[in-house]
Amino acid sequence: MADPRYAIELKGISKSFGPVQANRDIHIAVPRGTIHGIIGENGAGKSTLMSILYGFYRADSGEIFINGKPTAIPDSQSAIRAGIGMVFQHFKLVQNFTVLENVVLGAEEGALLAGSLSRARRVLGELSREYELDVDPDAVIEDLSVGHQQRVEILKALYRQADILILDEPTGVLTPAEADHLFRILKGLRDQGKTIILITHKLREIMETTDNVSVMRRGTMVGTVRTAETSPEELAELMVGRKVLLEVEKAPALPGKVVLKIEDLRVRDEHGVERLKGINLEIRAGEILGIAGVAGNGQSELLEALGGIARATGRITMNGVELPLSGKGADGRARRAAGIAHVPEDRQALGLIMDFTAWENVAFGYHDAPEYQKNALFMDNDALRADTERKMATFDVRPPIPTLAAKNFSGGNQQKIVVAREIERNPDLLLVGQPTRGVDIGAIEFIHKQIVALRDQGKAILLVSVELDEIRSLSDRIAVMFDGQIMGLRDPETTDERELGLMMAGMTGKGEAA
Amino acid sequence: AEPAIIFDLGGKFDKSFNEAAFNGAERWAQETGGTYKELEMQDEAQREQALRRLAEAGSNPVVMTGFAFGDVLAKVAPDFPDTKFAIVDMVVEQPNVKSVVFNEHEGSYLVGMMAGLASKTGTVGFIGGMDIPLIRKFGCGYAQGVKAVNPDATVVLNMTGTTPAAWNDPVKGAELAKGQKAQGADVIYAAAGGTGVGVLQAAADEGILSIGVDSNQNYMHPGSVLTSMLKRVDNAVYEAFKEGEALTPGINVMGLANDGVGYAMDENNASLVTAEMQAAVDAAAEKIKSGEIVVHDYMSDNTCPAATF
Amino acid sequence: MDYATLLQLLDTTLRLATPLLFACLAGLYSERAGIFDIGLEGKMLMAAMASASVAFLTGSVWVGMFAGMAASLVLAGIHGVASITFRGNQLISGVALNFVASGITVLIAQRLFGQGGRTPPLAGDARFEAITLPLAEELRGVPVLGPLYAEVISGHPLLVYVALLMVPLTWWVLYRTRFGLRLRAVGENPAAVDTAGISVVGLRFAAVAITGILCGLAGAYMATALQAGFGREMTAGRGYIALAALIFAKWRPVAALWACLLFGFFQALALRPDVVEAVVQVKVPVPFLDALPYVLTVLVLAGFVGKAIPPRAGGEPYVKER
Amino acid sequence: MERLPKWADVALVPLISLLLAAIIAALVILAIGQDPWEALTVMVQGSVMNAYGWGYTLYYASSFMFTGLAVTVAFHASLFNIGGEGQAQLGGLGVALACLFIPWPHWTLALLGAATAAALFGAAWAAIPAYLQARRGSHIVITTIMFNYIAAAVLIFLLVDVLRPDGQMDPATARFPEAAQLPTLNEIPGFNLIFTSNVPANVTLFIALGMAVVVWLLLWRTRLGYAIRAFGKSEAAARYAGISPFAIIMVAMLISGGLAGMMAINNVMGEAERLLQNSASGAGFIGIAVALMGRNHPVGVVLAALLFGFLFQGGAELGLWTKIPIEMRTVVQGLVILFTGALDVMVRMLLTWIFNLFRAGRAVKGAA
Ligand SMILES: Nc1ncnc2c1ncn2[C@@H]1O[C@H](COP(=O)(O)OP(=O)(O)OP(=O)(O)O)[C@@H](O)[C@H]1O
Ligand SMILES: Nc1ncnc2c1ncn2[C@@H]1O[C@H](COP(=O)(O)OP(=O)(O)OP(=O)(O)O)[C@@H](O)[C@H]1O
Ligand SMILES: [Mg+2]
Ligand SMILES: [Mg+2]
Repeated sequence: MADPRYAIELKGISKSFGPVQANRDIHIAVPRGTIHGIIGENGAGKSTLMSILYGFYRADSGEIFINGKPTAIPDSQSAIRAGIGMVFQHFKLVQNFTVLENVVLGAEEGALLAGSLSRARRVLGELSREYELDVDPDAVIEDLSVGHQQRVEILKALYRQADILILDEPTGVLTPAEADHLFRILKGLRDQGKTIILITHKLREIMETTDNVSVMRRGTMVGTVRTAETSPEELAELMVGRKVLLEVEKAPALPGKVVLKIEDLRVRDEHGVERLKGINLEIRAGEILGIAGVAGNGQSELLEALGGIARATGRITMNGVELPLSGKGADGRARRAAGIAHVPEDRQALGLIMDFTAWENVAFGYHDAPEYQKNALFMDNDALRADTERKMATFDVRPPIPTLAAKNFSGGNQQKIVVAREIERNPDLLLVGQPTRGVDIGAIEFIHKQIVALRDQGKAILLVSVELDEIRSLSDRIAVMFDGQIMGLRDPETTDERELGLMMAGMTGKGEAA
Repeated sequence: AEPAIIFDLGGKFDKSFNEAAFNGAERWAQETGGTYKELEMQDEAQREQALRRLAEAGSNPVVMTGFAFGDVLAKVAPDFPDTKFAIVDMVVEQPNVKSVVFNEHEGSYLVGMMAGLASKTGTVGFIGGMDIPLIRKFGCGYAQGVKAVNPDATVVLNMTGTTPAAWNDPVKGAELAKGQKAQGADVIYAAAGGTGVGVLQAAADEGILSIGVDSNQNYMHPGSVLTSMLKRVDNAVYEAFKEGEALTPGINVMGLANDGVGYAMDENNASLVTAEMQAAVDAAAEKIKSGEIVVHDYMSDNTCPAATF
Repeated sequence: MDYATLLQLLDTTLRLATPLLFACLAGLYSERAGIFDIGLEGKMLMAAMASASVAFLTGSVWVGMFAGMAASLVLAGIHGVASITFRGNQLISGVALNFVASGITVLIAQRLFGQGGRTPPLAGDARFEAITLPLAEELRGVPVLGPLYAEVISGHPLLVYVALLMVPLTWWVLYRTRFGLRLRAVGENPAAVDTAGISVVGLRFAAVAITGILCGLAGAYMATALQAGFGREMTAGRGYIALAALIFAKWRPVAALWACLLFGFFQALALRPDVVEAVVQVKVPVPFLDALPYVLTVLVLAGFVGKAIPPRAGGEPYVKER
Repeated sequence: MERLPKWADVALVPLISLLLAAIIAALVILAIGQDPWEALTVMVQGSVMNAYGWGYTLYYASSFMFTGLAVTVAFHASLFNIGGEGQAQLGGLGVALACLFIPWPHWTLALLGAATAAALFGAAWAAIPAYLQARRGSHIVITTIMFNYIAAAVLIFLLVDVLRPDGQMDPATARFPEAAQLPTLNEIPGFNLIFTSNVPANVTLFIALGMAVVVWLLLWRTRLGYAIRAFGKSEAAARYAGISPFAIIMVAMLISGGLAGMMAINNVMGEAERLLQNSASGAGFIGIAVALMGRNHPVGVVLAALLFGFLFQGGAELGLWTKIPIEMRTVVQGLVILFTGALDVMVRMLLTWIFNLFRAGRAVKGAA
């Protein structure tokens, strides 16, 4: 029998997606009336675990206890009935509905709306007062800021009388002020006796808000500690694990002239939210500039703006020539012509056409390159295949079959194809995003070597990675990004993981908030 | 060889033009015990294939209803010199083609008179199918007949459309009829193939009189269909089938004089047509046969003395 | 154009707008739930054939009407299975079912009656008769409004009034009931519905079924009220015009009424080129009048007449993800 | 659950879909009181058992190759072009204008000129929906449907009020001059040994086959084809690669419309030898079925076009020699589209299930 003091107790939860084991024998106990943090690297299995708890996925094995009672949660309806509410990273709101309608949806009483709506209006008023969750019940969601939308999600859960509230990376999309407000709300909820599970990558938030914290790594639960008895440093260590710190053999950098100069670069997303807030950077020939940061702090936008995918404002100068940031000439093709190669963060969505063969993918972005043309009319597919075979040999892509579809290679080998394609172009500037995400140790080493070799040929490299180890071992200079801005530049020789981690969490290296 | 017949768009059960042809073929089949091939057109572009396929398969003679076959027949007939063809409503000058055309203006004149006599409002209507000279010929004869008995009468003329779809658009027929009723018409003559079904229906719904065309349509709404202008397409088909492979090529004009056109009387409209009306119309018919009255044929010069299109 | 002609035109407009309105509201339910349906045409056709056939065989227009709804529901069910259960391409499914309906209606009618794919003409109780509204004759004398009431408003078959009533009813269902709220939500963001613990599949099937029923009424009206029987392809593209009207109305019920009346008015005008000519003083070719609804729809789609934003999840099969 | 092998996906899935469609069609024939076997016999007899039947089967197939290829090219850019019908009719207008108003010295030149006109007119008719999709996001499926209706209206107007010769009653243009008429197969040396009587299949057949090769080369051998396919697979990735979505949507639709338009040289120039109303006779829609059935590959399209040519000619024979109405072929066409295009997931699940049964059976045997 489980302990009724725990709002939630999970015993031996396992879940795999095909070959990927997302959760492996997870045990966790969350005492009632506490805020419980869960941290872990990308892909550690946090969201999967919570989705199991909310009935979105079914665990392959394991048991769930709610308030000490064994509870089956085959679907979201059951989770709601068990008093669980979830605020997803991507909100599940109907954009053109009012707040009231969103709150009522699925929790109506009776076939007619009028009664439900007026009751909801009353209850919402009470909840708002009680938890400082003021939102206009008649506002339409799409007119609300992200922070307010999130409050609606919380209200939705509370309206369903949730006692247990799960928030998956709630602050990824919030401004610091909004995040602070959220944490005040969460503390208020806890003080009213609710139990809260908070998933976040930001150590500062864990330290300031939670009572206990669990750390996940690669599908397993590494441990649970009382927040008061731990430190950001310890958590970072638990989270990252005692991985072999890859020693990349590289000679000291010999930086040359400035290849790329970035001035006041700004990018807005489709909702008009500013994701890059004025970036200024210089990248020199013969150096690797690493961008460290937690995912979602503008690194992707930086790469996309430089790679010609996202529209931006500001000024970028490549080898002394200004490149347009929007309109004509601001596309991937023009950037490649200007000598910029790009290994995108998401190889499957951007870097490769998964249904294309390997050799077709080797031409991706370069299909009009002269050496791939037979004549004015036709592409030289034979040459392409030969070239692919060569690249596959050089980069040890397995299996070395140019006619195999990209989707049939493993993640690591897919990445090698992309890296081979971009590096072999011999670009003046290489943009690399997450070059080794999901790639095995051997391949990591290989890809790192290639990047360093390119640097040693006097090329400029901009490296974006969420892996601190990778940033530290590869970069000649490190810029830390937080909330669309550069927090500062550090020398990898003189900085340490702790300082970088704190900067990534929005604090300056000296431990103060930014 | 087996004879064959091809019905035009609208289909053999259009209650009107094609159905008349169908009845002729059936009559032949019943009288002789013979069998025949039949085909209904669905689509403009199939005409040539239909003709060729029947000729190729050995049908003889091949009879087709509708002017629209004219162009195609002129192209196909020379390819099958041993097959005889007959076409209704169009003249195709080929050595193996018999062309049957009708004096529709004469029959229309008679029913026009009847409409003029039956109308209480002094306004009568005409709803044509596809707007082509052939149908104007109907309308023009009709208007002349109306004016002959009531020179002050108003004739409201509408055409259903400009494409063959106009032969089979009962909705539009019904709406046009309702429109004409609103303009005061209390007798409406439909010369529109399958579209006429809608006209007759609307007239019955609205409590006014209608006049059918081609086949005897009096039975469709007893007490509402004043009469029908008979165009003996059935006779034309029957004759062609009976002649068989010995079909005599050339042009065959069917008018009042040789019973090619006329008007229908039966128990369904007996109560609507008075003896005086019938006497007047019959008298006019005799005069037309004798040449004493000449009904103007719109197609002879594309003008009409009694109506403007 | 005199008043009598105008009344005549409006009378025709109402008659011709009715099937558009049924079909348009039918499409509204489906598309509001996120299932695109270009198969309105096929469902109407199927219902027209079934209702006319059964009405003729039983002599009862009511039995015929229900048969029409049932036939339309069968096609709606197939569309549901293809696009909801098997997450197939909704557009292709709609196109396919239109073809099937176009052919199979003729096959069945031919098999039943042997009259070239038509049903025999319906008469008497096998057909919806026009209803004279109370006081129509008495009020006829009242200037302007009297004739309007007697000529345009009164004197239509029952289904015309049912269609008109469907507009406020649909509005009420959509905006005032739990079902309506969920229906609108599932077309905008099925994930929101799913996480709220409601079955996306169930809701979508319900919407598709309503579409089937309303298309059934549209077809039954065509065959047993507007006309007296079924004929091949008798819906003549009305399903597509209804779709156009739906876009024009931006997927809103009251606007759908106006859009259908507008398109019905165009159809009425196309029937009376003489009136058009009298009004605009030039001979307007009938094909241009026929094409007007389509041209307008393209303009709406292009955003020249206000942007039409379809339900956000429209056309996309729902796949569960976080 | 294991995946299907590629050969099964490419060949077996369409065949099973076809089989399912055929089974349902047979049931329909049974339900209307006719004999499916007899129907099949009549269809086969009349369409592929003699030269005359082939003359028609190939004629229809030529049209369907064009429209099928048109749908294919658009599909590869993930655009669903339902507007083939309207584009083909406009192509017919181009052919008619070229044939009627230019005095061609020889049919070869006339063919070249008419084909160009047909492609241009068809492409122009596709250009507006393409532009609206690319720039304003108007759904191409709806706009192309609307353009089908608008095309029909435009053609009726032109045929009735502008191009119809004086004194002619049916809405059609005059017959094209002798020099603008294409040789049919029975007029081509060599082929006339097989085709002894006048058949509608004409030199356009070779152009259609040629276009299949051209489309194959375009899609799999040229930079443009590469860009079209990449865009069709992933718009986001195409942006990364610097492929302009606007350019691809426009170009793919122009090619698609051009191909649909070129169909007119078969039916308008090669067969009718004048422009009729509704000249495309639904071939634009059949192109959808052909492309789906042919798995959007030119080789598949050619085979599927032959199949549909057979269905079309066989269906016409049904109307002639049996009591099964000619509408049967519309039903079959709808069923094929339904099973290959909308229920493909079901067919695939079915096949996968069967395959797994097989595998399990083998595993059990292996263990024993
Ligand atoms: N639906 C799915 N199908 C296949 N694999 C999945 C699916 N969902 C998650 N995974 C895999 O399961 C693993 C755990 O993913 P999960 O999203 O739970 O990680 P996470 O800890 O939430 O990561 P992040 O911090 O990036 O959100 C990953 O390897 C992921 O690729
Ligand atoms: N979508 C797919 N379709 C077909 N085969 C696949 C697919 N994904 C993976 N495979 C096959 O399964 C194998 C294992 O893939 P997986 O991505 O799990 O490899 P991995 O062990 O993670 O390798 P790596 O470390 O290189 O990423 C691959 O080598 C590939 O052949
Ligand atoms: Mg996650
Ligand atoms: Mg992997």
